[in-house]
Amino acid sequence: MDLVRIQKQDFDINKEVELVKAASKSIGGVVSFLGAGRDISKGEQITMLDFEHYPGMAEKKLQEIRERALKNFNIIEMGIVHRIGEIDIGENIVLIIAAAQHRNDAFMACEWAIAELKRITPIWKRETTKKGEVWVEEHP
Amino acid sequence: MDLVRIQKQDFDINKEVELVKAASKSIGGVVSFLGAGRDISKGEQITMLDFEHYPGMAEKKLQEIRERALKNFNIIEMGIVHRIGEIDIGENIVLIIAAAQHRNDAFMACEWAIAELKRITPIWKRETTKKGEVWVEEHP
Amino acid sequence: MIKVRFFAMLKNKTGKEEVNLSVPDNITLEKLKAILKNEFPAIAEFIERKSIMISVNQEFATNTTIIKDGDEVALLPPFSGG
Amino acid sequence: MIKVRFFAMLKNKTGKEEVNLSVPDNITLEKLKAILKNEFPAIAEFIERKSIMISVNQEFATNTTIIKDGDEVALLPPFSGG
Repeated sequence: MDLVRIQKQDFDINKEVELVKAASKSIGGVVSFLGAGRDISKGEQITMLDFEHYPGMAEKKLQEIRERALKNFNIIEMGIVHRIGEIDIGENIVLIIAAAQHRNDAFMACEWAIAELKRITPIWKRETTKKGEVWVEEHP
Repeated sequence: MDLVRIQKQDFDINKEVELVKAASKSIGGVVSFLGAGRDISKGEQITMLDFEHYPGMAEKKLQEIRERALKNFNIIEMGIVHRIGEIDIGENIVLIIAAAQHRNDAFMACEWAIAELKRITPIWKRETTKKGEVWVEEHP
Repeated sequence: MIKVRFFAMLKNKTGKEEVNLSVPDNITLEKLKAILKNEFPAIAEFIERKSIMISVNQEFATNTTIIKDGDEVALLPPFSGG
Repeated sequence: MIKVRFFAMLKNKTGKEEVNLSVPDNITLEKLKAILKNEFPAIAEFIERKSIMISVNQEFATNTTIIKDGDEVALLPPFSGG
């Protein structure tokens, strides 16, 4: 299984963490960010989410984030999984795992990676509310 | 299952995350810190770890950390599980999960909680190396 | 001939996922944008806005990027992954 | 009578997990520390060191904390959990 993936199906956090931890016995701290589907966005009740991506480019950007994280932070390994397609409220959307000898490096790399993912990865969220379906513009 | 526990057996990260996420459908960001047994400490090869705790007081301190995190950070829920007894290299030691509407709050609370756990929780680690067994003094 | 791809709200606005377009060879992205605004008036204002990014062959491009025959150009509305 | 508990390296040094000790009632922790140093010379230097914390009834205590009959006092070497 690849450390960086975009997929329709849900992921198993235990398995993803094991995959990252398998990189080295020197890993002492593993920091994970899990994004989940919230029920409310800007005051609107959300009933369903739908994610679209630019196949090829989105995967490439996630790979690039992993490689830059490994280069710029003192971490041992990083895994990134993002789901696409329909996602219910409460379900998992994205998982970023940063593993390091020491926890501070893992925290910094994980926090950077999710911010960078939102900034450069061509993935779009459509929210379904009572008023209809809206493509979200996080950075208008 | 309690959100804050000390136990001998390993934990299932999926289940612990589900337990924390069950608190609210408004959770959008879940940050976890997982501590694992490293193979090397201060240049020494470690073959085994053994954790001892002060029963009663250690649990109370972890509860206190959760309550202070809920009060001082904009998070929705927090779970803390720490293992005791013999732990092999690579195995899970501790898991702290912070869930919030927004990720920044979850990152801050999780990072604070693991630092505070190390500071105030009466738990002690004994490392077995080729030279014998040593109680670790992280803050000499 | 280049391929132009539309994502998310831009796909809705144009009613298209991708279009093959004949354009002069080796033009800049700046010139291509003017062509696209004429070709797809429904999204002209989005192409104007800075929040829309454009990729060429799956890499972010700038106004000076040269568009060659066979290139894949994609119009990317603000990302909202994560 | 109070109960004194030892953990981790202090348990190794004293060879004891817990001890019941007769001490004057309502003394300060500062005075109790002097008694403990006499009673357990093997760990006298650890009691002196600031890195050792002492809890009374499972709460962190200071030199001015009053020790009462039936209290549980624990000697806590530097923590290394997490």
